[in-house]
Amino acid sequence: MNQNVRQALHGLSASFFLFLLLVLSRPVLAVSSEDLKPLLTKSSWTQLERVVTALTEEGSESSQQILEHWLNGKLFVEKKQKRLVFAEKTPDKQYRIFNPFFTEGESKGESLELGTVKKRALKKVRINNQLRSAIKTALASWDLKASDPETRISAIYASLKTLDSKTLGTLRNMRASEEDQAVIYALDMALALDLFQQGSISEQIEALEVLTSSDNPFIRSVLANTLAGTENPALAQAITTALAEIDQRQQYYTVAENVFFGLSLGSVLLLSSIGLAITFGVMGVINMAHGEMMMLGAYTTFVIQSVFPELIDQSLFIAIPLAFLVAGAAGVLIERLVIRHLYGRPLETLLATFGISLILQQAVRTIFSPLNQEVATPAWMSGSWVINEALSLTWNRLYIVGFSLLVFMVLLFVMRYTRFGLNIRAVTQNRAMASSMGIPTGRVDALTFGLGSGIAGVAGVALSQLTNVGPNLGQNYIIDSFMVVVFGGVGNLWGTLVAAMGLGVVNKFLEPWAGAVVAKILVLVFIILFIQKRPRGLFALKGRAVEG
Amino acid sequence: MLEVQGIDVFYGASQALKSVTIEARKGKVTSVMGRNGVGKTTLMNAVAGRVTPASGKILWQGIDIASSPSHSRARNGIAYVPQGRQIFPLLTVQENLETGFACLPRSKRRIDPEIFDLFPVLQQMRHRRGGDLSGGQQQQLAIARALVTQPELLILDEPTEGIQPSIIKDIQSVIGLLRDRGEMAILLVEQFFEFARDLADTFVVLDRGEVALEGTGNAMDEAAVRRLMTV
Amino acid sequence: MTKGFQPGFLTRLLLEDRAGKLLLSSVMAITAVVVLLNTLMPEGSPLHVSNYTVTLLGKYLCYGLLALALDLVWGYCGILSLGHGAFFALGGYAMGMYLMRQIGDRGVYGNPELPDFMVFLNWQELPWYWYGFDSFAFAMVMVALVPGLLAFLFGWLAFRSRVTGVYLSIITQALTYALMLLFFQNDFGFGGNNGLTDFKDLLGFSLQSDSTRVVLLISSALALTLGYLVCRWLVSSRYGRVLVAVRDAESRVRFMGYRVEHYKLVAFTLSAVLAGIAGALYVPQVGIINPGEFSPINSIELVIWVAVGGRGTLYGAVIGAVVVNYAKTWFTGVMPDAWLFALGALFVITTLWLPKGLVGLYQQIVGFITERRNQQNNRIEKTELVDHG
Amino acid sequence: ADTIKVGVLHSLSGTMAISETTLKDTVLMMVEEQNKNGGVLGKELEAVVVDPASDWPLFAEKARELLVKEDVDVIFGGWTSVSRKSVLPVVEELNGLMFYPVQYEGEESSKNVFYTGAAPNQQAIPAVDYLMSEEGGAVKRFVLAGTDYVYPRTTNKILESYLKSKGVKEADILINYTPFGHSDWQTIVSDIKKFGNAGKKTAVISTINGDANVPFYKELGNQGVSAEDIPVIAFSVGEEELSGIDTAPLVGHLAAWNYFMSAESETNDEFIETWQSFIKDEERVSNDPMEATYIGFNMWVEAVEKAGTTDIDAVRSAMYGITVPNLTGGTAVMNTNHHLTKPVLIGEIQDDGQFEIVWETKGGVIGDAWTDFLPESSKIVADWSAPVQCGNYNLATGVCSGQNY
Amino acid sequence: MVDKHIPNDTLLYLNNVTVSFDGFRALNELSFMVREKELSAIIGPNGAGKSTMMDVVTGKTRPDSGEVFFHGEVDLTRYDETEVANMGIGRKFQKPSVIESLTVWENLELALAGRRTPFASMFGALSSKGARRIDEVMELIRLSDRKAWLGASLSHGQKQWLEIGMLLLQEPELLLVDEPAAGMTDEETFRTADLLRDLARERSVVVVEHDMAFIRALECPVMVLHEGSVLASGSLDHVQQNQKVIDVYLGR
Ligand SMILES: Nc1ncnc2c1ncn2[C@@H]1O[C@H](COP(=O)(O)OP(=O)(O)OP(=O)(O)O)[C@@H](O)[C@H]1O
Ligand SMILES: Nc1ncnc2c1ncn2[C@@H]1O[C@H](COP(=O)(O)OP(=O)(O)OP(=O)(O)O)[C@@H](O)[C@H]1O
Ligand SMILES: CC(C)C[C@H](N)C(=O)O
Ligand SMILES: [Mg+2]
Ligand SMILES: [Mg+2]
Repeated sequence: MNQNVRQALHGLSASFFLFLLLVLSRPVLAVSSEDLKPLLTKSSWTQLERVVTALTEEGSESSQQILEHWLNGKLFVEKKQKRLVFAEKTPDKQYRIFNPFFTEGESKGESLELGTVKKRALKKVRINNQLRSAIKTALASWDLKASDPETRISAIYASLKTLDSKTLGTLRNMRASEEDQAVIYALDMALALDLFQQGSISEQIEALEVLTSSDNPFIRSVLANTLAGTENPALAQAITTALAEIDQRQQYYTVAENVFFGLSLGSVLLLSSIGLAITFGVMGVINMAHGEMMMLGAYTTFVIQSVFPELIDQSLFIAIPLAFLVAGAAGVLIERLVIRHLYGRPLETLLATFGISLILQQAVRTIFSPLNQEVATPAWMSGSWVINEALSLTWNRLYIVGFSLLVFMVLLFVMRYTRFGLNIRAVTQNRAMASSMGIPTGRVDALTFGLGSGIAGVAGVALSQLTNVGPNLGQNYIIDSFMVVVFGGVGNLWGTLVAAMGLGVVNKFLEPWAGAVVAKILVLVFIILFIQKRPRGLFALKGRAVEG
Repeated sequence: MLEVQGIDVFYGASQALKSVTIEARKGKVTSVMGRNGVGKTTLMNAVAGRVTPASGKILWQGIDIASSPSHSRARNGIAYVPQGRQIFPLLTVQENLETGFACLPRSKRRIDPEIFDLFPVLQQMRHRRGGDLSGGQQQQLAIARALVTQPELLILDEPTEGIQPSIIKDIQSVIGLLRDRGEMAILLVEQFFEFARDLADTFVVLDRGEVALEGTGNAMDEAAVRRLMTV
Repeated sequence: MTKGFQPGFLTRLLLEDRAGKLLLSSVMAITAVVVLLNTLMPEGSPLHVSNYTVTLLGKYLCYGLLALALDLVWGYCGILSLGHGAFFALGGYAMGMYLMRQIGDRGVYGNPELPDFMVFLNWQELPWYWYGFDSFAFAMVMVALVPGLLAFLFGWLAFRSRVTGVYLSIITQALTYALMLLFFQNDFGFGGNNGLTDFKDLLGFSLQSDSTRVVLLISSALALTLGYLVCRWLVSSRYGRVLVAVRDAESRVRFMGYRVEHYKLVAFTLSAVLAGIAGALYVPQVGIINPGEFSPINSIELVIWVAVGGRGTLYGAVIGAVVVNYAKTWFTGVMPDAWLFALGALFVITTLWLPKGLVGLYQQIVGFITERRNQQNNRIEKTELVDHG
Repeated sequence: ADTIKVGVLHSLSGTMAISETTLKDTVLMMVEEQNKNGGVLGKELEAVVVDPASDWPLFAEKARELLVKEDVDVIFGGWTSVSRKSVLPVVEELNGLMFYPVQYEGEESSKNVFYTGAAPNQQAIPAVDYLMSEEGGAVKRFVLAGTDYVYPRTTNKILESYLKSKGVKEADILINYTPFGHSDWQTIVSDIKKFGNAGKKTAVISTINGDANVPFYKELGNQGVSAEDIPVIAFSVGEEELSGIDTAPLVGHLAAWNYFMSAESETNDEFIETWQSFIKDEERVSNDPMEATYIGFNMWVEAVEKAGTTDIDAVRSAMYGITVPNLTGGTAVMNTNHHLTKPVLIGEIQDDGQFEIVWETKGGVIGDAWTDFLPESSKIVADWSAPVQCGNYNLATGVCSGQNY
Repeated sequence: MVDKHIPNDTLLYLNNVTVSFDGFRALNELSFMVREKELSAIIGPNGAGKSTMMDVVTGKTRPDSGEVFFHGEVDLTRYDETEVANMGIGRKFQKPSVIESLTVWENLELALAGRRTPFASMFGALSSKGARRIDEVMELIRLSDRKAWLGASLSHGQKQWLEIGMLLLQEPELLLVDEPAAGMTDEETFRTADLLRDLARERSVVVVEHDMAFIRALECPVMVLHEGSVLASGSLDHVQQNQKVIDVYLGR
């Protein structure tokens, strides 16, 4: 399926323009209205499938559009007039409808839009997965002509499953004129696959040489199936070698993928614990409300998206600073009202912040309802970066890995090289003395707690892209966060980084082998045993400075 | 410069200072003496802003600062070398010194090389963590750190405790030097009698939270003071 | 001071512990009143105490014993265990296993060999670790042994490696978390998420009968009393003073020649055993044990009970457990939508205004009176914390 | 008493509040509506709400509180099976009456509980039938992914044996369990992709619970697992769960329920309207457990009217055979095994967070307390009418085991 | 025996002990010995390694190389603090460390020599002899009237005394005393010196101090430590003449 077109159609305004373009340039449709009739009535899936076939065979761009709209849930029947329309949702929950056909001689242009109607007036043309898959296959034949090479490539791969003579003809023609190397490669694969499926033994073996370099899972499955069915030892031998080579590559990809999964899990751990590394690690507040600060950040994202529904793509850039401010302000408030009275009594901060966390959770339940809220993923963060047919990395995770490192660096810089950082460290080590050195301890405390909370808020923005935005968000991360900070060595930012990434990777390498549950248990046992070896965490501060 | 007028300090129900009055002048050393537990540290803490007197005034350059927080006193030129050093253990020596910058305007934020002349060992250990230094080294760091703030009043609480003799002498001469420059007033708490006597322009002996004896340095009656300092 | 075991040491113990005396007598008195009013008063009489109250009280007392166990290690030895719920749950599971075995062939599938949850998941035979739980005596040994042994092993490792402070806290948390995941697993053979339920009887007495319930309540009260006395005796012996010393200055105690890790280990193990006993008494009264009891949040809440009551006093822990749980019961009933606000506020307020917990308030009042009475008493408490450095 | 008390035992805080709060509101709405229609037996209904806080033992305590202290005549409550298991001994001991509105693993039929959610044969089995059918994609390979606890384990055991009876090979079944609240699905989704790439049509049957679903579906979307390639059919994902996700990338994935909000019937439209105005939110969705609550409540009202009293035993006998309209246009029947007869629907996720109903059973399916697909359970039936009068009657031995009264 | 030059009455023998922290050598091939029932003093600049030396002897710090022999045969570097303490080595810290939330009496009780296992302290009763010992010591350190005071409420000097009292009750064979006179008034300082001299009649005592008057009052041999090794030793008068000692330590 044409990934790009589909994605573009998701954005409201963008899709509208594209839509107009398509509509305006569309030729007359040559399918009989009898063929389309099942669309208008309640008809069986088989009948509907026949419509797809008819439209595919007709082959015009107009049919393509009908199929595309059908696939994207934009093909409706207007109940009253019993006619087929394309419909587009407007922001006020009405539908603008368009005429998908136009008769010869009719003037093009505005007349295409048929007006705006209520949802009740329309009935969506039904679709299920069978149809979807049929339509997608059908659309692939159009995509072969697309101007964008990426689209062509995916169309070629999509056509592998149904390599009939017609498609093959198209592919051969394409191969003759194609200039893009990547497309040529894909075409060669398709042709080789055909050769492999249809040819003689020697041709099959010949085709194998080409196919060996492919990472396409379908090709691999064809090879495997043929191997199971063949009686020819030479072919079997050749396939076995080819499969071994493919699987060898697969293994590398799996390792690469696992590393990435690990880092990405690690970056989530890092984000969720780095704020705690400040409030707990540096300030010594056993901050049970840390998770709720993340929750505030996530809800900030939600609020931004609901206030500016048209800015989904930009929403995160607004949400990040805002979440920092919101959670940071909450942190400052908590510090001034409660924590301030508890310095020197670290254990009691546990009690108070636990109380605060209960209050915050319930407050969110009361204000936003106990349900999860929907936070949309911007287009640029959806989908994945396809490195090859077998290896692709999801964009959202990639961005989050980068983002977590960025946050880490900034924080490290602040703590190490700025006066504010120095003041924070001085105050947390000896409050009275810091004051005697002229450092306004109250302000530094409040700002430090605010900084830690603010970072938690920023982490919440990132988490909103991965998981539930609900009142329990914080609870789900708090235990892991403490685990990471302590494992890394309290008060050591590098420790937090290494602990987060390390635990992430270890977990992800254990998971395929032991299963998610046991992997998690093993990681916990590992932490317990590791602490025996290094009782002050991974990057323990040493020396009398600590003991003294 | 500094006038402490009749302050009372309580710890809970017990009174640690009873109507104590002392003063410190620019270019002079005021020595505060007395046995263990008579309230010397408490008095210094009151001046530095760590405890709040229940009554009485603390006039600093004519203004009553009895209720202002310690960081604003520090910014107004009162520097404190507390008993027990109170180094920031995890900051490096350099960073410990830099904490003093909080008192200074941006343009003056540098460490006077003279400080390293006074305490060469600090130069050597500049990048070691304060907490790792030996006791005597920490004491030197504490004094140096106070000097970074370029104070007008320097409070030293038992600066010789745990210090090797040669450095005691150094400290003694540093204090003398600072006094002779005439830029700051110095309040010195000391149990080491000779040290206190040699430096004192004026002296105060506390007993059970009260001023028991006071006078100018050269008029100090050693026998009387020593009596007050034994049990 | 204490001269160890001697006749009459119990009386002396209590004589020196006025608050403890008060606590134990109130526990006894309340239990007695509840029991009497429940059994003697006819139902419908305004004086009748319902079996709801009986089980509720029983549950609180089990929590009290659990809190007591935690206070022994946290309040006196400075070991902040964030995993004590695990020992409680293990004791509970041991009891639950016995109760499951008691069902015999009265389970829904009528299988005399296997508990119901094993039957429908196609287990063929009883796993070895279920052997022996048919016997009450064996089960009771396990109630103490399993948590005790786990605590011993865990403590032996951790204390020997000198894991202290938050590091210790976090690994105890990791312990309970790992156990939770383990018990959630259906394959582990403890009923997974649903845990062990559908208990029928205990030593042949139906768990649904009021008299069994009353007996369980009395047992809980006795267990709490005994547990309290044991802990009190411990902390007022020289052993207890060593514990306090370890809490305040661990390394100093080492230089005095005490094996700090052994001291900690004994306290930790004993505490785990007490927690296990509390769990064992709890299970038949609430009728279910499931992995939720291992959840780290439960253990954190437990710490909070102790803190609310007042750490390092023993009786404070018991009071904290009862008060917080009563508040929870009460709030969830009267303000189901807003009770978390109330509970949260309770925690914040306690910390801000009652730094020594509820009993701190009591101590302040008593202290004030005795101070008046005896001006010479100089046991002043440091109010301000010394700066480190 | 001059009112009839209705206990509401749903978590309003803690992990399950996300799901259960809605059901509390549903009961409150039903009570309000009933009172508008004159109450029951001429008496006003009074809802007594407590919060068991997602804490299982607390469920037992609160149930006892409702029955002993508040003296309620019926309890609507529970979501997770463990909460029901916890309440069970209490309602049995005190002879209370409870309606449990959520799909569950079956293997239970208590005299004091009416199960208005789906039993496995009302969800899982039809779902597999659909997937294996031509229009469901003729699936040959199955991933059974679930949260590691009793409901998924049991359902998967049942499915495994059902699939094998249908000729699916061991190698074509992949079973995967994850912890509660699992949030990092990268590895598993990637494994699913690999499993599904082997050539045979593959589907995922998901018994993943609650909170873990959102990250699971987000990962599915991002890794590009599309419904045409590898459809995922879920038993615990309804409109409410979807309201927390951007469903655009998930269009076409499936769920099996007895009710979808998109069902076209007048009662449904009416119900949704009342609900949205009750909750004061035009966007608020409805879901299957709400329908189960709705059915249970109406059945109880009818049974009380029929019995002319709220006396538990009388109401219970009156319950058997009672029919009330369900929201999808048919009627629900309460059987003597305390489970309902209701239709099973398969829906596909749409980009507006709704389900499009793509398949439904012809007529209702009778809820089966004891599944026929596990050897031990198949011997057991529940029938609370004479002559059996028991929830666990063993056909082989003729014994009724496991009763607590 | 390690070395034939070691006299028979040697109690403690440090042999080439080196300790370094992050590359910094706090002790540099330090060797010296302490005889039985001998009082000796160690002086030396701040940071010379005096406290570190005590850390090594008492098992707190493991040296990078070198051995510490006790009674000629036991290598103390292989034992931990507790074991070293139980062999009969007591230590007073530079920073007074008493148990703050126990009373004076309880502090002393814990220090009283006896079996130290948990069970012994649970069931073992305090003998009347032990109680008498405690009372005696309390008298000696002049804290009899403070018997029930909490450690926390003592003044600096009183804490020093209490700690010395605790060491006495521990009845060690070797007593390491780090800066006992710090924060004491002159009078107290001399009393401390008397006490230490008394103690040395039955055991070995090693004292670290910076107060020359105090050292003089001890009337014992002195060793000067500098940069982790011995710079000079002999009588106080002797080392005071040493030019290097004057340069690095005493000053002019
Ligand atoms: N934080 C405190 N809480 C209660 N009492 C205190 C506190 N700090 C000091 N005291 C008491 O106040 C009195 C004065 O103490 P202070 O520290 O001022 O004595 P000092 O003269 O400096 O003694 P030293 O020479 O030992 O340093 C002492 O009796 C001491 O016990
Ligand atoms: N843990 C450590 N890490 C780094 N350096 C250390 C550590 N412990 C001690 N040092 C360094 O080792 C040297 C010796 O310290 P030590 O405390 O033994 O000196 P000291 O002789 O006792 O001095 P003082 O008389 O001042 O107490 C000092 O320079 C100190 O900075
Ligand atoms: C599927 C779940 C949401 C509910 C189910 N009854 C349970 O076990 O807990
Ligand atoms: Mg002082
Ligand atoms: Mg030293």
